[in-house]
Order: sequence, then C-alpha cells, then structure tokens
Amino acid sequence: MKITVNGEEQDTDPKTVLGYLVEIGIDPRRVAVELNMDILEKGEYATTMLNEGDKVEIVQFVGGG
Amino acid sequence: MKITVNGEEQDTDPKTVLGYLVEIGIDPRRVAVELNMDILEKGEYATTMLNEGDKVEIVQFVGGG
Amino acid sequence: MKITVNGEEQDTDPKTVLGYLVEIGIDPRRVAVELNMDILEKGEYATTMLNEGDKVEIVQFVGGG
Amino acid sequence: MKITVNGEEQDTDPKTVLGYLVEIGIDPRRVAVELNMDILEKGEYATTMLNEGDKVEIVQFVGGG
Amino acid sequence: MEKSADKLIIAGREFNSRLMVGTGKYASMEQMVKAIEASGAEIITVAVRRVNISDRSQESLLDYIDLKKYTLLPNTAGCYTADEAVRTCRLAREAGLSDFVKLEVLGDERTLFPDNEELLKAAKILVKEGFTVLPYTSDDPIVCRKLEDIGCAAVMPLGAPIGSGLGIRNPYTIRIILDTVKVPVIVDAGVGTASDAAIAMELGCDGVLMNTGIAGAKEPIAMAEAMNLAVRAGRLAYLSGRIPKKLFATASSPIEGMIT
Amino acid sequence: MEKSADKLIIAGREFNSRLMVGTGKYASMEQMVKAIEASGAEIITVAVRRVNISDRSQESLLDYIDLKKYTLLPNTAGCYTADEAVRTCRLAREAGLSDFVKLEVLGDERTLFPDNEELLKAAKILVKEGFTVLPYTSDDPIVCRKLEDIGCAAVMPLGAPIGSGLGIRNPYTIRIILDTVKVPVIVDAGVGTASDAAIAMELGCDGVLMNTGIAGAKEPIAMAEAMNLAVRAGRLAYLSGRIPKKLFATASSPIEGMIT
Amino acid sequence: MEKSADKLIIAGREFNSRLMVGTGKYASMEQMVKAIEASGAEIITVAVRRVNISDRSQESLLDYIDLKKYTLLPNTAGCYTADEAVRTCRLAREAGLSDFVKLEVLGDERTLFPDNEELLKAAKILVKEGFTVLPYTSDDPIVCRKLEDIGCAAVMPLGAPIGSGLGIRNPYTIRIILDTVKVPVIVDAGVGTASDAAIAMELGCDGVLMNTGIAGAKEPIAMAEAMNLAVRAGRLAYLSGRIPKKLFATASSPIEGMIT
Amino acid sequence: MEKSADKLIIAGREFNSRLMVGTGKYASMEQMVKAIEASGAEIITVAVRRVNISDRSQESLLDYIDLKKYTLLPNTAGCYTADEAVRTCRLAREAGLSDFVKLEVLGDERTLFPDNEELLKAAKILVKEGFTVLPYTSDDPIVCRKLEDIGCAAVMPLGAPIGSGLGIRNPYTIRIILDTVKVPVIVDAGVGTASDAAIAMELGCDGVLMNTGIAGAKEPIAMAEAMNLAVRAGRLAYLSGRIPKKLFATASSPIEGMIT
Repeated sequence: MKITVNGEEQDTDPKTVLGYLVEIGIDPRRVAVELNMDILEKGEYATTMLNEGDKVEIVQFVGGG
Repeated sequence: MKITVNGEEQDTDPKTVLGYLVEIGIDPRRVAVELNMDILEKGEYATTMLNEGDKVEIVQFVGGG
Repeated sequence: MKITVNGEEQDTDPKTVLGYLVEIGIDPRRVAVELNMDILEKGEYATTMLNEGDKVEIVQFVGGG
Repeated sequence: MKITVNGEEQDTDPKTVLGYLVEIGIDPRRVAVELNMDILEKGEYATTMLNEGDKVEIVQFVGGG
Repeated sequence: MEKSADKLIIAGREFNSRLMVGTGKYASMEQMVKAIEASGAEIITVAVRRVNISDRSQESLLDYIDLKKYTLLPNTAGCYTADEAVRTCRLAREAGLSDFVKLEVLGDERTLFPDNEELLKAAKILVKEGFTVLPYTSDDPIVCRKLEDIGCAAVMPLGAPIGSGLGIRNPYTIRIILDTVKVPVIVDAGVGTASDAAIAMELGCDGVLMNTGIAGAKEPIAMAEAMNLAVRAGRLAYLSGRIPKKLFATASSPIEGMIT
Repeated sequence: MEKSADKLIIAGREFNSRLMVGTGKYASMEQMVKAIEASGAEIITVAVRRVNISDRSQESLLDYIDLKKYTLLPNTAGCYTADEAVRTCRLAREAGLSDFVKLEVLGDERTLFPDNEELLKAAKILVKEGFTVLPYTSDDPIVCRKLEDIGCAAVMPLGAPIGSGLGIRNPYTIRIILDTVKVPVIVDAGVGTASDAAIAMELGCDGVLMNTGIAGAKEPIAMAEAMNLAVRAGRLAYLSGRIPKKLFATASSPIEGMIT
Repeated sequence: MEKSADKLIIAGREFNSRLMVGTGKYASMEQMVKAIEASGAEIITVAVRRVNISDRSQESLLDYIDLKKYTLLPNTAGCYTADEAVRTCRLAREAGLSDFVKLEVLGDERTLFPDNEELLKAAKILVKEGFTVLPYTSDDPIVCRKLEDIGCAAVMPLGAPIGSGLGIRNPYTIRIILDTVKVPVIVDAGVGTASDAAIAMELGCDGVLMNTGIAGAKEPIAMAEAMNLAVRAGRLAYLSGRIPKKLFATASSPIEGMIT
Repeated sequence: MEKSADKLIIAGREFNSRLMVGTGKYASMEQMVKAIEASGAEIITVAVRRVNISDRSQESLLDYIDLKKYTLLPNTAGCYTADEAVRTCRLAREAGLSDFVKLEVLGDERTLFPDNEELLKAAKILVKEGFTVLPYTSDDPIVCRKLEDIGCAAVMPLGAPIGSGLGIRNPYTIRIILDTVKVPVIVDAGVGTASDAAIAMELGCDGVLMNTGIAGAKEPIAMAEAMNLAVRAGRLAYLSGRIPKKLFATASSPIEGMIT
C-alpha cells in the first residue's frame, strides 16, 4: 500500500507504526510521529496500524538556535 | 427633559441638535457631534431632535501632538 | 648665474627679485618670497638683487583645508 | 638640634638616620629616606649622621590607584 | 537644490516641508502660532477632545490656525483600544472635513508605546472607511509592513518614547523599515534636539513629526526654527551623498609643493 | 533669533557664520566657489605651496575668491615640526597681508593627528610675533588650556581624524574643553555629515571647520548648504534649551476631555 | 559570591547558569559538544526537523547530548504562522518528553524578526495546553507584558537580528521591559561578542541566549568559554552596584602626605 | 585556552593576569586584600606618601600584601611636574627595591588628565635612570609613539577620566594606538563596570588597570571578581575571532526538513 512519509510517497505492507519505524531503522524513543496531522503518543506506536494513503510525519531534534 | 452631554447630565427643553448648540453658544462648524454613539453629519444638526435620555458627545480640536 | 628657485636650479642674469618675478610671469601681489630663508617684504622686491647661488622660495595660496 | 622631617620641625640629639628611624619607631625596610633632596640608599642609614637644619623626607607606600 | 522638486508625497498630496509639528503644550496660542510658523511645517497634529460646555469662555484652537495654509492631522492620542481610536477618527473627520488621521493606539501610560495588535485592527477598519491613515507605531519592520499591506498612507515608527527626547534609539531598525516599505516613513516621537531630526533624515526617512521637542524647549520658537533647519539639513545631506567613514585620515591640503 | 546679535568673535573680529570651510579637493574652481557660497562661510582656509615656476598656465586660487567677502585662514598643513610651521606662517602673512593662521603641526601621516609638543612650541613663537593663532589640536583639555594661556585666539580640537567622517568621537572631552577655556572652541576635522556639525554646535562649540565633508560628498554644493543649515540648526538648538532626556514618556496631548 | 544562591528560576526550575546556547551551525558534533561544555550552559536549544528516511546513516543529535545534564529547549525556528508553531511544539513535546519550548513565529526571512500578532496567538494556545513557553519577541514592552499576562514563563526580547552580531541595539527598551514584567527577561539574538553578553546582564537581564555568536566564531570553543565568563561577569557587576558615571575625575590616591 | 601560553609580557617579565588593580579607597585593609585576591591581579599599584611621624599607630599597607605573590607598581599620583614625578619615582624605587613605576604627571585637578609635555620629559629622565616606566597618558597615538620611542615598557592610555566610570569613550583612538605601538597597551582609568573592561580587551588591548571601578562599587569584592572574569572574557573573545556585524539576520536553525 502507499503512504506518504515526510512528504515522500512510500510503499509498504500493512503494519503498525512501531513496525514501520523498526523497518526503516528508526529508534522510536528519539522521534515524534504525527499521523494524519494528529500526534501519536509513544504508547500508541505499537497499537496503531498504518493504512493506505496515511500521511505520516516523523521528526527528531537537530541542531538549532 | 434630561440628556447627558459630554458625560454631564443637562436639563433642556426639546429642541434640535443645532438649537442646542446655539443655545449653549457653540459654533456648529467647529465641532463634531455624536448622538447615542452615532456620528451626526453637519447637515443633520438642524433636522435631528434631542430626546429624553439622549447621550450627546460634542468634541472639538485642541492642541495635541 | 645659477640660483635655486623652489628647489630647482635656474639660470638667470643678475636682476632684482621683482625683475625675476616679472620675467617668469608671476604677479608679485599674489606670492610671498623667501630669499636664503629670510622673508622679503613686498617693498623689498624692487630693491633686492639676486646673487649667484641664492636660494629662493616663491609660494602662493592653493586650495587646502 | 632642629631638623625638618616631612615638613615638620623636630628636636633631636645628633644621631644617624637609622638611629632616628628606630627612635621614632619606623621599620627602615618599609620606607625610603631623602636627606636634603638626595635619596639615601638603605645601606647609608647607619652611616649617615643627621645635622642641624637637615631636611628629611621619610615616605612609604600607601593605598593608591 | 532645496528649491527643486524634492517634495514629500502622502496619499497623492504634495508637501514642501518634511517636518510635521504638534500643537500641544505651548504656553499660549500666540506662542504656538509663532512656533508653527518658524517650523515651516505644513501638516500639524491636533487632538480631539470634548468641548467644555460649562465654561464657554475658552478660545478655540481653530481661531488661530489658517486652514488654507496648514493641513490638520487629528490624532487619537489617549486611546487604548481599536474601538476608541476608530470612534475618535470618525469624530475627527466630521469636525475637520478631512480624512487624514494620525492613528495612535497606546499600550500603557508610562511608555505610551503603541499596542500594535490593536493598532492593526483599527487601521484595517479605518482604511476600509476611506481614511488616510498615518499610524504611530513601533520601530518594528514586521508591523510596518503589515500596516503598508493594509493600505496605510505612511508608517510613523517612534524614535524613542513620546516626549523622552532620547532621539533615534535604534537607527538599525529604522534603516530596515526604510528597506522594507514603499510608503513614506516618518519618525514620530523621541526627537529632543536638532541633530536628532537631522539624523532621522540622514537615515533616509521621508519626514519627522514632533511636539514636545519644540513646545518643551526653553525657547520654543527658536527651537522650532532649529528643527526646521535641521530637517532640511538632514534631508540635503542624505541627498548629497556623504563621504564614507574611515578609521584613518586623508589630507585635505595637497602634499606636493611643500617648501623644504 | 538668528538675525540677532549672536556673532562669533575671534580676536575682536565679528563673524555671522559659525561655519568655516576649506578650499581643497574640489573638482574645479567653479565648484569650490559655489560650495563656499552655499556654505555661507566667511572664513576659508587655504594652504601655502610653491608656485610652479615651470608651468605658469595654472590658475590662481585668489582669482576666484572675493577678498572683501571672505577672510583667508592660511594653514600649515603638511608641517611636522614647529620650525616648518612657523616658517610657513611667516610666508602666509607676507602672501596674505593678514595675521590669521590655522596652525597645524602633524604627528604622523596616517592619522594626521597633531604633535602637541611641537604645536605648543610653534604657538609660543607665533603669538610673540603677533600672529592670530588658531591651532588645530587634539581633544585634550590640558593642551587647549596651555594654548589659551600662550595667547591663541581660539582652540580647534579635532572631532575625529581629518577626512575620516567619523563625527565627534568623544563629546565628553569636547564638553570638558568648553568648560576649561574661555576662547572660542571650534571643532576642526572629522565632520562627515550634517548631524555631526549640528552635534558639535549643540555641545556648545563656537564653530565648526570642515573641508573633506563637503568637498568629498557626491554633491559638494548641496552638502555645503546642508552644513550651513546644520550649523545654524545646532547653534539655535543649543541656545533654545532642549528638553531633558527621560527614559519614560510624557504625553503631548491633554488627558482631560477624552470621550468615554 | 557566584557560589551563592543566585539562581535563574524559570517555571519553578532552578538553573545555575544564566547562559543558554543553541546547537546549530557547528562544524561537527564534537565541536558542538565541547562548545556547550565550555559555555557552562544548562539549557540548550534544538530545532525539530523531519528524519531523513532515505538516508539513515546520519547521526542523531541526541547521541551526543547528556540529557541528565542538559535541559533541551526545542524551538519553532522557521515557523511563520501560529499554527505551524503550535504543531511544531506538540511534536517537540512528544519527541522530548518535556514541556519547555522556545516559541518563535517569524515575520520575514530577511530580518527573522518576530510576528508578534501570530506569536501572541500561539502563546495563548500553548499555555492552555500546559507548555512552558519561552517566547522570542521584539524589544517591545507592550508585547512582553501581554506575553506575561498570557502566562509565558519568561520573555526573550531580541537584542538585534538573529545572527547579526550587533549586540543590544536598544538598551533603553530592554530596561523598560525589565521594569514592566516580573517573569525572567532573557536576551535572545544579536550577541556578537563577550561584552554584548555582559552588557545584557548589567542591564539586569536574567539570562542570555545565543547560538551564532559562538558557533560562528573562528574558535567556537574558546568563544563559548568567553561567553560563559562574560555572562557571569555581567551578572556579578549588576549585583555589585557599579560606580556612578561622572563627567569629571576623582582621584584614587590620597591627596594628603605629598612630599613638597 | 586560557590555560595556554597567553601571557602578558612587560619588560621581559611574564604575567598570567591582564588585570592590574589599585589599592586606594577601600573601606578597610581586609576588604582591599579580599578584593585584590578576587581580582586575580598580579600587579598592584600603590602611592608614595609621607610617613605620619606624629602618629605611628597607623598600620602599613605592606603588612597586608604578600610581595612574593604581587608585583608592586608605585605611582606618581598627585604630581603636576616632571620634577615631582621623577623625585617620587626615585623614592619609590628605594622603598620598593623594584624599578617598575606607573608614571603620572597630571594637568589639572578636575580632569586628572595627563600633562603629556611634562610626562614626556619625566619619561626621558626615568628611562635613562633604568626605570621600567609604565606611563599613564591620553588616548593620543602621537604621544604613545613618542613614549615608546623613549623606551617606556608599555603605554597606558586613559579610557575616560580617572574615577569617572565612563568606560572607553573613544575606541577609535585606542584602536589607532594599538596599530601604532608595539609595546603593551594597557587601558588605565575610566572603567566603571565589567563590560567596559571586556570592551577594552576586545579592542586588542594587552591589559586593563583600574581602582575606583572596584573599590567604589557597593560590593567591591564581588566587583573585583566581575572584573577578573570580564578581562578574561574580553581577551578570549578577542582571540576567538568574533562574527562580523551585519544589518540583517542569518538563521541558526536549518531551513531543510521543515514539516509541511
């Protein structure tokens, strides 16, 4: 199925947000995830399924002033 | 009847705004008049009657920066 | 004979300072003249002879701040 | 005999500069002494006699900027 | 040079003088008139206040001002909300038969700094109602740009607090404002002496507005003349292209031709 | 006010203008004449240099200057010792038939700052010889007091290096000098734009002398007019008693009579 | 003295250092870590950005920062509307498990000055949602008072444009802000060198926040130490009661006891 | 960085601290000792005065100062002629067994500005007699160059009048002095608060000397620590290569990776 992650279209099988993060090698503790404009709490990663057409934002802290 | 002019209660007989201005010795060309929060155009002074309880503001230009 | 005028050696026949100024086309009223480090008053121009080896400075006003 | 010390006239018996310093309770290592406008080196204190009318300056370091 | 076509244009109207002056705080109407005269100003600010109906003896400002000669710029001094300011502008237009207003919405009494949030609200309403709005604002380029976008005829950033006489406290922000908006930039408030006014003009401002700097001086009429001269001096200097600043010196007299 | 008896008096001579200008660095004699005219100056500085005897074509400065209208102030620019400066002054007096001299003894070529030790030597000699000495000096109150004690007709402290356009770098020392000497204090050097000149006058200086600030501008004639206006503006402001500086605001419009 | 109980308290949390530093623009993570160490800062700002999901090689900032030692202050840099800023703060809280945010809503890209209208909107929402809001704002006392009224934990007026290195352009407005609000006042942006930071603290500010002034220096780690020392120096000087300024001198050595 | 080999070298002697402090005007000897300690200074100035022979009770400064730890720098404060100053230096050398002297020759009592003519005379004599001369002088590059040529070990231009607390009134002349002489340049007099000291060091000065700025503060010991930190901060900032000043902004957070 197709989802949009950080503005780029991605192809993936149905899975949880946590599953997706692990798949692409992201440490869930280091990021925040927005699913279709709603923030997910860390506890929801394992229980939230990604669906066709979802818009996902995955952000982290970077150097800034 | 009683009207409030520039915040002070005044006693006067029924008359037009123009009549009132003349009565208290004000040159209508030099002021602006607000009747119950609405601006009156100069042309309306002669045709607008004051009524019991009206709130009238009569302002002019003074020195300012 | 040789004299030094404004730092340059010049060749001239014996004559007065006034004569020399006229010869080189200088208006005496517009300049000051120093002969061997002594200022000449304007009155002295006509009566002062130039001699071999004299050092003459002829100055004028120019634009300055 | 009379001598002038730091601008004040003093009465004392003939003695050396060192003797005088000790007499008035001054530690010779902490001061500089000028006798009749000449600086004395520390070594000279013991060998220099004070004489009638001598002018003595005894200075030390004090707080300053 | 000055005679030339260097006009201040606000909302399509041309003015020869770049100095605008207030009419407050003078010892007498006569002094005010002489000071305005000496200032050379063509635009003068006035406040809108209640007529004293109990005491009609008081003389009217307009008895002293030649309306053929001067453009009145009524202000909203003393207003702390957009509503008060809008109401005052409507009264001013009716009293003055002109749509020029100096819009002020103040934030507090100690600083008399503008409340720019309320100012922007009021400006939107007044522009819609056809007023020619000259807003007194902070030296804030973002607010100035918004005021221009709303349709104000000029922006009037403060140089320093009203009546403080501190001059242009932050020439950097004024420069950025000049670089940000296309409408005239008029420094309003803070000018204490002639050089302050000259500096504002040298920065490239289109005009200067002041009241206390003149009316509060020991000799208001002479100070008005000083400000008149200073604004013209600063404007001319701005147009004349000043020399660059250098740490070291450059001789003004020639090196060659020294006696030796 | 300006019309009044506010004259600059140097060595008993009265001048209406407090601006003195140099004659160096102009593009042409015509431009110089127009700029001097626009400046309103009555005292103009000139340098003393050798006549070019090989090329007599060159035109003479004096062909362009009306000596009935202007007082020439010959300088000793380029002199680095008291002897050179004294010698130059003697030549200047003979060439100009006046005893006014602007005495400069320079310390080095990069800063053109005065060598005050040599300056004091030269001033002593020249005053004895009857010159009216206007010395260019540092903004050093002690040197200025010594120059006054020697008998100089004025002191001319620098605002900043000659031609630097940095303005009055240290108004504090200028104020102390004004507080220290009784002779006129004329700021010489450093003025870059109109407000610099106004500031000098607002400090209480008796005059300002400049050359590069005008001649080096993109539009020298317009800048000369700007400086003329600025010196008058600053002088008037000084005489008018400016308002005090305050951190907070004071309203210029009345509080009473607000609509409610 | 320094050892004493002079703590910076923000939203009830105590900090020993009054210097806050950014983490942007360093040549390497190692340099950043050493600079933060040298600065003595306890609060460090970070930005919130998308993970690069195509290139996972990149190292994570958090691998380098000891979260037991430092309090992260996520910013909303790059946001031009209240909505963007609020959304970014919500993500930041989820990523960081803390409710501290440095709220920025920018007005344009050239000046990076705040859009205070949008800033106030965002601050209202975020305070309601329980964030500890530290807003970057103009040196505008009225806006600062409104931010305090909304419930912000501090106000962070700019000294000069972000990265400009111009220092505190308008100490007068900073003083008025200090006199207007009770929450901590932290100068954010504009500091270019150590004395700028000291001046901010001497004015009475509670802290200073900077990034480019350190990261952009030729020697960032040494500059970080300089800023550390400067903030402490300025704070101590403020607490120590400086001597008043006087135009004239006062001797530091005694008059009595001079030899004669 | 600080630990490194950044030493102040005067006449071949190395010092770690670039701050020199006076010993005058303290409430008590104990306070003075604590303040000197807090300042980190290694060179401390003292005055030379007559012993009070009538009252021997008074305690001696030297009872309080560890001469192994501090280098005494006797001054000639209060001297108005070269002769007095030279005589005082000779006494100082005999009293202190060191040839370091801070040479002051004052011009008047109100400004305590140097009389540079007399100063130069005294310096010539003292250098010949083998003294290590550190002269207090004006911010006059020409005088400073002459003092260096005479053989002084450093030059100590004033920042502002002694005890005035006005800071570095003219950074331009200090920069020119730094560009003119090779000996150490130490700002002496005028420092009122920490940032003044930092600014002097950021200009590139080799050191700062102060007394009233510390001793006159409400909390002299804390202010001494502030000055200690400020001199180190300013020196480090100077060595670290500050960012250039710009009128506009530069973002410190990255543009890329914004959420959309």
